[in-house]
This record gives sequence, C-alpha cells and structure tokens, in this order.
Amino acid sequence: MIGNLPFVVCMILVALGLWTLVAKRNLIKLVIGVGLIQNGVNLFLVALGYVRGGIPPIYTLAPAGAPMVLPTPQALTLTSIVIGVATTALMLAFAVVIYRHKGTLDARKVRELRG
Amino acid sequence: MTVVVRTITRVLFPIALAFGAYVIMHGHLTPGGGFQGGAVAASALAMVVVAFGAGSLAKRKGLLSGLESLGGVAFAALGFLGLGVTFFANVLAGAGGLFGNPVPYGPNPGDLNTAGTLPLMNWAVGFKVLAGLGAAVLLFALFGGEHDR
Amino acid sequence: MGTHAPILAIAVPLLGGFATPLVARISRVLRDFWVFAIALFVAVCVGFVAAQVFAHGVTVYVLGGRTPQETLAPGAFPIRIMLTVDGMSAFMGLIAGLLALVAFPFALRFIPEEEGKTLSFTLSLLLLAGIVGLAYTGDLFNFFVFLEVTSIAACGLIGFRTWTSRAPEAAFKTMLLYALSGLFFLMAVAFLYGEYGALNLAFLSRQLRGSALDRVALALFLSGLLLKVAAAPLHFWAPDAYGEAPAAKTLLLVVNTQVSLYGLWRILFTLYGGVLDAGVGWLVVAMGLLTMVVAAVMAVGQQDLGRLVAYGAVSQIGYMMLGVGVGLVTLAGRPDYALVALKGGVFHMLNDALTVGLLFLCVGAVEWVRGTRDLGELGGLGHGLPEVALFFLLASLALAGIPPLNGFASKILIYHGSFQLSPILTAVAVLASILLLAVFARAFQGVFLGPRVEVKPELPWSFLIPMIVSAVGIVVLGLVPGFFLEQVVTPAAEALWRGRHLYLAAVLGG
Amino acid sequence: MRGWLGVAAFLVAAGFLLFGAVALRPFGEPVWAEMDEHFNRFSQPEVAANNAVTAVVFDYRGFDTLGEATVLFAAVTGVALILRKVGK
Repeated sequence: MIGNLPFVVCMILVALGLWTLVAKRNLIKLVIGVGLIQNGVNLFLVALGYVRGGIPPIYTLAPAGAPMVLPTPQALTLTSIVIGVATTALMLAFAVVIYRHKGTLDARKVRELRG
Repeated sequence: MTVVVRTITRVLFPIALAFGAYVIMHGHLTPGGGFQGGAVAASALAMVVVAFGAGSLAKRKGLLSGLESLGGVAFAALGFLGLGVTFFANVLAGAGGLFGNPVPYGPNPGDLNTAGTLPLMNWAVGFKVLAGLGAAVLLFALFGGEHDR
Repeated sequence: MGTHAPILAIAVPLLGGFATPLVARISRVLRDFWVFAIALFVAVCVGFVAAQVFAHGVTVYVLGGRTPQETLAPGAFPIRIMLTVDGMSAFMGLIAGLLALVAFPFALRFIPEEEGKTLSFTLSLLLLAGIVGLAYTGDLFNFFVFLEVTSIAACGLIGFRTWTSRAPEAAFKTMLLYALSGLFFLMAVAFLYGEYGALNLAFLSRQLRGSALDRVALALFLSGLLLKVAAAPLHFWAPDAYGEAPAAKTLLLVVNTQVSLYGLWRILFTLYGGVLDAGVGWLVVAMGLLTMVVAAVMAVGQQDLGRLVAYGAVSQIGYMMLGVGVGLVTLAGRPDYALVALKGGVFHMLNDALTVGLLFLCVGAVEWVRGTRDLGELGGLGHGLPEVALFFLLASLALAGIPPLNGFASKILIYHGSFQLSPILTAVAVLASILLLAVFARAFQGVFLGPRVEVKPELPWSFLIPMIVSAVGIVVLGLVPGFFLEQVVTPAAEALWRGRHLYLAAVLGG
Repeated sequence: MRGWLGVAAFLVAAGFLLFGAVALRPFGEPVWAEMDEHFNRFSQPEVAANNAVTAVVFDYRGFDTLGEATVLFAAVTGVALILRKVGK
C-alpha cells in the first residue's frame, strides 16, 4: 500500500475529476473535470515508468552506470497530453458557441435535446 | 494592454521563439522535441495575442493554417520516405549524409548530425504545433472579440 | 503495393486530410476531385487487403521494422507498432470503404460551399483514416490514439451546423462522453502496461492470466467502449449526434460506432479470449436487449425525422450486440450455435451500414429539398420525390427485417442463434423489430404520403447514385445472402469464433 | 434519482480505480520491462539517437505520433469549423 502511494494519488486525482463530472453543472467545470482525469491518467502513466534510482533515458552527458527509467511511458504521456489539449480546445469551442447562443453555461438550462 | 506588458512582450517574443527552436533542434539529444518546442514557440504567439490583441495577428490566420497543413504533410511524407522498407522506417539513420552520423555507444557529448529522420520529423511537428496552437488561440481570441451578434 | 496495402489505407487518407486545405487553395474543383480520389483509393486498398486476408489468413505489417513481417525483437517480444489484419478487421475495413464510397459523393453537393465545405471534407478524411486505423491496428495504445482521432473528427462534424444552438450542444455532450470513453480505455491500457510492460494486443493476450488487475482493466475497457458504441443506458448522446450532424456525415458516424463495436469484440474475443467467463457474454446480451428495446420505444414519440432514424440506428446496435453476445455465451458450451449467432451479428453490421446509411441519405435528401426535418411540417413528398420514397420504404422494411431484404437475412441468424440460448431473447428481439416497423411506417406516411407538395430543385445525380448503390446492395444482399455469407461474413465470424490462436500465431509465431 | 445513480456510478468507478492502484506492483519496481530495456539499449545503435524518449516517439512508436499530430490537426480544424462566421 505504502509502496503504491504515487499510484493511489493519481487515482485520487482521477476520482476527483469523475466527481466533478457527476456533481457540477457548469460546462466549463465539466471541461475542467475532464482535464483533471486527463492529468491523473498522465501522472499515472509517468509513474508507471519510474525505476528506483533511475536517471532520464538520455545518453547526452549522462553519468555512467546509473539505471535509466522506462522511456515508453514518457512517450505515451506526451501523446496523451497532446490529445488532452486537443480535446479541451474542442470542448471549449463548443462551450463558447453554446454561450453565444444561450447566454448561459448552466447545463440544466441549455438542454434542448432531451431523451 | 499596458505599456509594461507590451514592452516585455517585445523583449520576450524573440527569446521564446529562439528557445522553442533550440528545444526542437536538440530534440534527439536533450529533453525536448517537436511538440515541446512547438508549444514553447506557440506561447510567444499567445503572448502577442494577449498584449497586442487578436486583431494584430488576424491577417496571419491563413498563413498559420497553411503552415499547419504543410507541417502535417511533411511529417506524413517523412513516414512515406521509409516505404521502400516499411512505413516509418528510419532510412537516414546511420547512413552517412544528412543526419546520418553513427553514435558511439554509451554516454557521449552528443552530435547534432545524427538520428536520421528524427530531427526532420521534429522540425515538421514543431512547425505544425506552433501553427496549430497559435491558430487555435487566435481563433478563440478573434471569436471572443466580436460581440456584434 | 501488395505488402503495403494495409498501411496505405490509413496513411493516404491522413496525408490527404492534411493536404486538403492546401489543395482547396488551388482550386475547388480539384479539391472535390482530390477528396473523391482518396476515398476511392481507400476503398480499393481495403478491398485488396480483404481479398488477401480471406485468401491467405492473418496479415501483419510492422511499422518501421526492417521488413513488414518481422514482428519480434531478438528477445522474442514485439516492440514496434504493428497492424494485424484478420478476417474481422478486414471485414470492418470493407464496411468503412463501402460507406466512404457512398458518403463522399453524396456530400459533394449536400454541403454548400459557403458553409465550410473544405474543413468538413478535411475532418471526414481524417475520420475515415481513423476508422480504418482502428480496424487494422494490433497495438492497444495505437488503438487509443485512433479512438481519439475518430472522436475528435466526429465531434467536429457533429457541431458543423454552428448557427443552430442544438448542434453545438449535441457536439459538446458527445465530446464529453467520447473523451470519458477514451480516458477509460487509456486507463485500462495503462493498467495492463503497468502489469505486463507491453502494449501489443497479441502479446498481452498471451500474458493475461485473469488476475484481479486484469479484471479491473476489463471493466475499464468495457465501460469505455460501451460508452462509445451507444449501448443503453449509455446511449443518450447518439440520437443527438446522429440527428444534428449533416446527413452525409452521419454515415461516417454510423461506421465510427460500428468500428468501436468491433474494438469491443477485439478486446473480448482476442485480448481476453483465454480468460473470459460467460458472465461478460450475458452482460453484452442484456445490454443489447436493453438497447434495442429502449431505442425502439424512444423512437415512437420523435417529431424530428433525423432523430427518429437515429433511434432506429441505435436499436440496430442492440441486434449486433445480441448476436455476438450470444456467441460469446455459448462459445465454450455449444460452439455450433455460437458460430450461427456470430455470423448473424457480424452480417448485421454490414446490413446495418447499408440500410441505416440509405435511411440517412433519404433524410438528407428530404432536408435538402424542404429545409426541415419536422414530421409535423413535412408531407406529400411522395409525388415529387418518388425515388426517395421508394428508397425510404425499402430501407425501412430492411431495417425491420422483412424478407426478402438483407435485414431479414442477418436477423434470422441472430434469432436462430439466440433461440437456442433462450426463446425469451428472440421474442424480445422480434417485438422490438415489429415496433420499429410501426414507427417507420408512421414516418413514411408522415413524410411521403398526403396531398401533393411541389418540389422545387431536382435532386442532383450525386444524391441519386449513392442511394441507388445502397439500395442495390440491400436488395442483392437480401436475395442472395448465401454467397456473401460464405465469402465475406464467414471468415469474419470465424476470426472471432476460433481465430484467436491464428491471430496470436501471426504475431508471436508458434 | 438521476443524481443518486451518478453518485453510485462514481463510487463504483473510484473503488475500482483505487483497488487497481493498490493491487498494482510496487512503485518504481517494474516487473516486465523487456520492451523498455530494449529501447534504452538499442536506441543508439538502431536509431542513432541519444535521447531514447525521442527515439520511441518518432521511430519505434512513430505511428502513434502521426496519429497524435492528426488529433491536433483535427482539433484545430474543428475549432476553425465551430468558430467560423456563417448564417448570421
């Protein structure tokens, strides 16, 4: 349990994001909730790649003999961060247009499409 | 925005662009790469949008989207370059010529002229991210600016 | 060309999508030609790949390897991303290619120039590339990336009509759920990576031992993909999305949903094929039943033609889930029934693509002529648009499973397979079909019957040809289903049924 | 009713995630790492790059990066499509 504390913290971050999605009704706050989940997952990915006592996996002027952390999770995180940026940008664009039409960001008031 | 902000932006704009270019250029040697460097350079554009208003860049919107398309096409084309072997094969690495120097095994000081297609892809992606993020910020700023409806 | 066909089917539309804004700056005619040529190229490529796979078994393509077939690193584990195309993937690719050939010509005249035609074509090409990529990839993280490509491109298209207030709302809702589904999927991949240090689907499938962590990952996979395929009770985004997107683009959204469903089958049958128990199969069956009933009931009260057809489309997802779910339940105990049910479920994907596609094309044509989709305002179009009325009737009957159309051919297999498991399942499925028939009969009456209404513009040929192609497909698949069942559907169903070891062997050897 | 369903779904999901985090191997001690060790060892001889992460991003998993660039492109295209001026 204690050894896994970083993973647990990442999952708590994800859970906070999920709670935001459940509890909040403001469109911007929903976007923030998705962002929280994204950050939690990204942190989780990076944490998976850590090796005790490891150095970055870069050979330029590296100290000899030290273990290197795993490179794949870093690459995956990079991809996932960019995807997160793209998602957030698109959702914010939708929120802006909805606000332009309705004058409100409250999800309960903008729901024209029910059922 | 105030004079202070504008002056600082004037000073920082070339520095941010240069730092972005450095991060892109050394992507295969030091921490960094196309995405990171592109994001750094795009922050320079965002700074301009904040300090001088979106109108100052409005005419460059077409340029930015064209640059983004070009970056994407260049990146995909570099993938096609390997099609003689397999898609995305790094045919330039270790082959002499452009970015083709071999690398000694283990820690070393680093040589810019290595890694084959990687630096080229870094540049393609760097321009793409710079143009893409810049265009996105600009579009938001332009849309928010016109309260005419 | 031969060995590179799988990657060309993905990379060429990607490149084409990047280049479309540049091509459009040169000339608009050239852009239309360019987009259509790329769609045609993709269709040819997926057809070629399918022929290859059906003839010679699973095809592997390693990206960046020294040869396309060298899958393993020296330590006998895969390190690079690879495309792994088996019968089911090839079948899914075929559907995508077919609908691209229908959707792209239709969109040429349907989307007016001043409404951002270039941008919508760019997104369509990227969506097409993402769909084919999802179908062909054999790497879990790559699957996630293409899931996000399709999500974002699809949501851009849903929000296309930004001057209405409903389209951005539907797009926001859909994007929120797509983002959530992608994140669930990514978390599952992260768990598996943390446990086994690998991302290749075949390699992970051999490693899985059914531990508690594997089950957590399975739950995350399931919740992510069930969100994306619009299975009830997570279906509420789909009618909005299908209804608000331009009709020509809705076809691609339908394929997008289907390919997510294919991803679910890939996870269940291939990744977890060795450790799965029947409980998951029952879950799929239950959600399939719920989806078809809920969607059919919700369709009754709809006043908007687009949303009504959208609910019909959602209900068909339920039939596919029922067929394949029954196959999953009976896979171990009664493999012969399982194969029948799987064939039904898989065949229904092709039929659904054609029928729902044709229905949405009809909706698009009606909307193009009258400028509205409200059932209260429409009526009497049968005199002015007899061909559209005929196509709508044909597709409605096929959707409800009336012989001798194609919907009947696949539904009878689903009924047959599910009857062996429990007659109640079949009864519910038949009842949902009858309800759908009633709903569509009302819609047909409301739109096409009634006093004559003058129709101003003639329907252009770019509308009629895709509709004729779909209609011919519906009739041919209904009249001679045996040929297609044998040549196309059976290899796909068998890839799910007993194909797991072939899939693993193609990647890992042995 | 709807609210309680949401709370229940949240609790189930959070429980699953926390359980998964606890059940995972200890932090900093990966059990299976052949793939990553291969990347660390061979990024110099195979790709001629000092930076193993860049080697993974652009060579070993380059196709992911192409997909990622596509996502960004699609998002910017989508934003341009949503925020365009039409139909006043």
